[in-house]
Amino acid sequence: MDMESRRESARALFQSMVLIRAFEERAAAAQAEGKAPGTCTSVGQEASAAGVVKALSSNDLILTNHRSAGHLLARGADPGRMMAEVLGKATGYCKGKSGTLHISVKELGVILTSTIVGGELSLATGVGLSVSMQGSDAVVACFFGDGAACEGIFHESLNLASLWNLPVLYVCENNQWQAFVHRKETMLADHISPRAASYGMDGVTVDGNDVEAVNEAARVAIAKIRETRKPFLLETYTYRTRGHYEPDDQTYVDPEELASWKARDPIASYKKKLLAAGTVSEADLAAIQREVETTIDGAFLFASESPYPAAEELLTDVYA
Amino acid sequence: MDMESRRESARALFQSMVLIRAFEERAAAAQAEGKAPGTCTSVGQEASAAGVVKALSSNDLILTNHRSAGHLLARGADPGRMMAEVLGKATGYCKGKSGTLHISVKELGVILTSTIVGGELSLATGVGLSVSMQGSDAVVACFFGDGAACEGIFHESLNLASLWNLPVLYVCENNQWQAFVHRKETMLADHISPRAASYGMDGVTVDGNDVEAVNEAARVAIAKIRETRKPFLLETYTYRTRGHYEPDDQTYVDPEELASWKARDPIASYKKKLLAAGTVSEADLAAIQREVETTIDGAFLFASESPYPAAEELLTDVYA
Amino acid sequence: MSTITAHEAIGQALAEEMRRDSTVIAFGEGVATKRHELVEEFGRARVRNTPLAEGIIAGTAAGAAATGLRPVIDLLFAPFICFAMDEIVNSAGKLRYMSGGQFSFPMVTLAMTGAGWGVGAQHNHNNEAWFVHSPGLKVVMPSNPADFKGLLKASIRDDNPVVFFLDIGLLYVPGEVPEGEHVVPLGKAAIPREGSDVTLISYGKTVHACLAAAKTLEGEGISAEVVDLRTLKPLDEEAFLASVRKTGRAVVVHEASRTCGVGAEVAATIAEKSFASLAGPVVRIAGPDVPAPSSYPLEQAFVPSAAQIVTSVRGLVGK
Amino acid sequence: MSTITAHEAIGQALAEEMRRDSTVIAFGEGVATKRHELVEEFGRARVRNTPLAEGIIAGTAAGAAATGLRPVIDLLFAPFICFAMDEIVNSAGKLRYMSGGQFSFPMVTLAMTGAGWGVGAQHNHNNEAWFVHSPGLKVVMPSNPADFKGLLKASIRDDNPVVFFLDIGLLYVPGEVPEGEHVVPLGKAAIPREGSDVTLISYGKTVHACLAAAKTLEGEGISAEVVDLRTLKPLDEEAFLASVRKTGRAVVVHEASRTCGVGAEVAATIAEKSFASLAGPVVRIAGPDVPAPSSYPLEQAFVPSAAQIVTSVRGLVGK
Ligand SMILES: Cc1ncc(C[n+]2csc(CCOP(=O)(O)OP(=O)(O)O)c2C)c(N)n1
Ligand SMILES: Cc1ncc(C[n+]2csc(CCOP(=O)(O)OP(=O)(O)O)c2C)c(N)n1
Ligand SMILES: [Mg+2]
Ligand SMILES: [Mg+2]
Repeated sequence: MDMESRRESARALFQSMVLIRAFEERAAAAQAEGKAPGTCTSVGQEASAAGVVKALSSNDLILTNHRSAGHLLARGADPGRMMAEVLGKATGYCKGKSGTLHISVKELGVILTSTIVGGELSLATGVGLSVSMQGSDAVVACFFGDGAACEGIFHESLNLASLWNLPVLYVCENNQWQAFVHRKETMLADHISPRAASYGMDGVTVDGNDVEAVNEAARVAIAKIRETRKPFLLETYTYRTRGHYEPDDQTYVDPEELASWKARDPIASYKKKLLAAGTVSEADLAAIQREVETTIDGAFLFASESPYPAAEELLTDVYA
Repeated sequence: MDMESRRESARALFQSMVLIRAFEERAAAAQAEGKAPGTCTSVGQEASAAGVVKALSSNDLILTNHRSAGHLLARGADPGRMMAEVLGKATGYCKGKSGTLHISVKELGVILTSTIVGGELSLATGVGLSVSMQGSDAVVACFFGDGAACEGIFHESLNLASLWNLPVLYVCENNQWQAFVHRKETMLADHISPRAASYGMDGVTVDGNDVEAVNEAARVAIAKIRETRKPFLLETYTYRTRGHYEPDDQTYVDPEELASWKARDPIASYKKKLLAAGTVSEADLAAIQREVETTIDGAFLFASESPYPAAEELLTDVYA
Repeated sequence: MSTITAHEAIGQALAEEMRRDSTVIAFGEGVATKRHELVEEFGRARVRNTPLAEGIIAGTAAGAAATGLRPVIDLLFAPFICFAMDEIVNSAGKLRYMSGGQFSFPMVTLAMTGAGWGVGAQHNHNNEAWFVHSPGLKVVMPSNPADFKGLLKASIRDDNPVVFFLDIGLLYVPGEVPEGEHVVPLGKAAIPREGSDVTLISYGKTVHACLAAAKTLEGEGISAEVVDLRTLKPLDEEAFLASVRKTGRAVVVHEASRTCGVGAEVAATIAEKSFASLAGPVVRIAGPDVPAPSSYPLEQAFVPSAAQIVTSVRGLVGK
Repeated sequence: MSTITAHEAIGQALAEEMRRDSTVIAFGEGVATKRHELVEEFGRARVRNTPLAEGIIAGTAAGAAATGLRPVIDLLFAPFICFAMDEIVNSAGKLRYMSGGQFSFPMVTLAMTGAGWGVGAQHNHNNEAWFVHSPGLKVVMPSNPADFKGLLKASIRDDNPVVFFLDIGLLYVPGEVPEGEHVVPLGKAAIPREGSDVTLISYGKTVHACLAAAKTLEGEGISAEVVDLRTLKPLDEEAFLASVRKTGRAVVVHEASRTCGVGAEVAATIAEKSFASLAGPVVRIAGPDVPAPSSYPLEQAFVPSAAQIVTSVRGLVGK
């Protein structure tokens, strides 16, 4: 990569993470002010979303879960329509019927978002099968948590994808938490990626707080999938630094552990790295930050002023 | 082991296998003659049942599945009451309400037999938890097939048992078939035992057609469980040489593969080995065989002459 | 017309629909083994055996359905659907609505159930009411080979998730089936016998008990109309309400357990929407609220019989 | 008596029963985190967090219940039970029968449901009718803090598998709860209000809509009796039949979808067993047959209201 494209890529990754952070913190603040229902944020994990999604091509598909704002925004979803969905408004991507936890945007290829933990794993094989039978070269990225990796459907999904050569990039965002249960209370090993071996699949763990490392690991994995049409398990090892669902006082969290991960904040670290390397200037980054703030202000205004769905909507979209 | 106890043990293992074979072939023949409903036999796999069950102590517990006659008989279940259950008679171990596929015998510690593939895996952790909380040193042997190892509950069960230090001996009888689907059509790897690593558990594969090897491997595994109170995965690699469920013409089976496994029949092989080593005499073995035939004749007669359950039984045993 | 079993009728429907539409695929535990004629015609990509894992079978179907394929999956016996409830109910049934209509799930789930095989409640559990009670699904349960074919073809063409129950006692009984294009629309009941004194409403195997009962009753001067629901969701209310408005009496019959079964819905609908026409209580004859036993005589006693229906109707008509 | 929320009443019931019987244990995703006072009193062996895996949580409970423990498990939201259907329905519900009575399954499964949280159909799905329709289970759904406590204590003591639904809209509403030993027997409905013109039958949150409607109706000179079913299986038929025999009119109300809901069973039972007393149709007011939406106004519109009940009763009574 030459300097200019490196700078472009860095800007995009940084902008994406900042946008995700700003969007989620605004949604959380709105909840605290009584202006929005609860929501799940991915604060602390932005590098995972931005790094992986930016490695995908536009015809690739994404399945995600309750903690999806990052994947959607990195993919280019409109923050206004997303915020409207969070608020249950008619202008939301799902007409307010989803609310915050299962936003799908079909036109962007972010499909079948589900808040059933493991739902995305159960559906990804079918999407992979469609893609593969249609002869498309698309890759299906399936995001899930360390909790989902405890569900039986994880086992079933990876086994089938491997057996049938389905082009699925499994991305386990191991954020150390399963709602109010620490990951260590749910499994003996620290990592999920070695489980890929049970299915004859390749698996790799990457530092989920280093956006460039994630991006690079995802690129390698995606290239491999395109070449071999076989699935791949990528684990992004990271940490959820806000609560599980707003509001959440996090009294169940070990403060030292939390502090140690906050010290490794993906946005702050990346900023430091970029400035140190001189890739981007401080002014540049500040401009991105300001632009994002403006975007989010606009998004929240749009969402707040949007109408709720009409009462008749209660009964529509049930059957095709 | 001295010569006499070796002889005793050999006789017991041989007798057990011969009894299982005779029982199942009689049940199958009765089906063919229209005297019994269908049944699942484990012909060709007797070494797995006899080898493992004979390694257990009397306070250990067993969970098994639809292919359970071997485990029950090796544990000392009465062939008459078992055959009565196969025929749906009131004298059966479950009063005819189970029929052939889910015979439990609580007084022998063979409990919660289920024909839902994976059912035994879902229940074994709870039994392990009881045993462990009661401070008993019992081990819970959980028999399941290679098919059950494809169900998500396999993953959930092994993970929890490992995490909670439950004394479960997982016995995967890998018989190369999942009803009418060859195991090779369901997974990339040949073996199940390496999957134990995903859960931080030990796993071992043993030749499931060699009854002494199975017995020895089970003894080692059980001793380890008693010592560490941790679960263990033992895979007995074998082959189901009869059909999945009587009647079954096995047209879907590769005749060469079938023939090659029949040539390794666990009973014939063991007989040859014992005679070659001079552990037991030909006459001895023939006597065992004759005795078993008499037992099975008696069992079938008992079952045939037993009454069906009374009509009122339809409504009993629903609630405690 | 040819005389074939329901099992064969299903094979015919599958083959015809796969020929007609290249997006139709079929998979499940043993589908390729049991339907090898489909493998021969359509190849191993469209007709597949799967690992033993109902959850991912159904999930794969839902994911594929939402992205351009029309999967037909075989989950074997109805109790095994327990391992696929999330995928069928929470995904296929709800994600259209939750996404504001962005996705549709044209998929068919086959499952056998009912008495006749003598293997007990973990194979025999008439749980169709669960799916009738779940939003976004359709539910079908035919009573004869022609309907097996025609309803399956309609189900495959439907853009919604259909749970299609095969009453095992009907699968190998032959009947007349039209060759080629024979599509029975979902949501339409049949009236296999007309009558004026009482309406017998049923589906699946017990339709035949109703028909037998109607015959016996005819000999006693009682004229019974028989309604075969065929589709359980959407229910053809108009069909059975019209019949009850005519006869003034209703007996609802099914093998599934009584409590909260489909018969409860039918009886409650009658009690609400055709109350004024009723000359007597709405009677339900259903399986007892117990797991299905294996033992042959108990298994048979579980199933509503023509004799029970006759006795009930006599009481109702006051003869 | 003290005034506490249903959430606290549940904690009280758990603590009292765990104190009383050392075989009572509790586990689930976050149980030890959320009920840390139980961890402190009873230790980490009896109160456990689990991996995120509903199937094995329920299976472990069933296996433990059959071998001497009395587990209470928390599956969080009712739709997540989809991952535990096999263990609850096929194992806990059937293995007693299938084994000829050799095992029993004293276990309680907790699950929240209902409108009030605004997160849509994958969290909010009133699927209690599935379990009412499944053999061998008991099903409970309380309407007030005292019953939450008393019914949970009875459920824990019961030797059968109980599925215990927590209507989320009720969990943080305070009410009077007796201290200590307060056990409400399973299978007994309550009559929180007596009346003579019409019977309103309900359970869970909509009991309060019925009570509010009854108050409004009183002002119009219509006397409504309210039956709170409390236990959905076994259903206290005698209680609501006796009431309907007295009033001659019945309106059945619940938030769960109408089709094949518990209301269908209640209405069908009335139409069959107290037909002669009926002065008019048996009316059902229930959630629509659609997935629960997230958006606040839609979510509210999903739930039966007192106003709807009032309008219905006016029509029924002919005023
Ligand atoms: C099947 C199911 N069980 C439980 C929940 C409740 N729940 C929502 S998110 C969550 C934690 C998920 O953990 P993980 O998969 O690691 O994802 P994370 O939230 O950490 O991103 C839980 C338990 C659910 N939505 N679905
Ligand atoms: C959940 C479930 N799915 C499918 C079946 C039907 N079935 C019964 S046995 C069997 C094959 C099981 O294979 P495996 O676990 O390897 O055991 P084996 O029969 O080979 O001993 C199948 C598919 C079932 N009983 N339960
Ligand atoms: Mg997590
Ligand atoms: Mg096998």
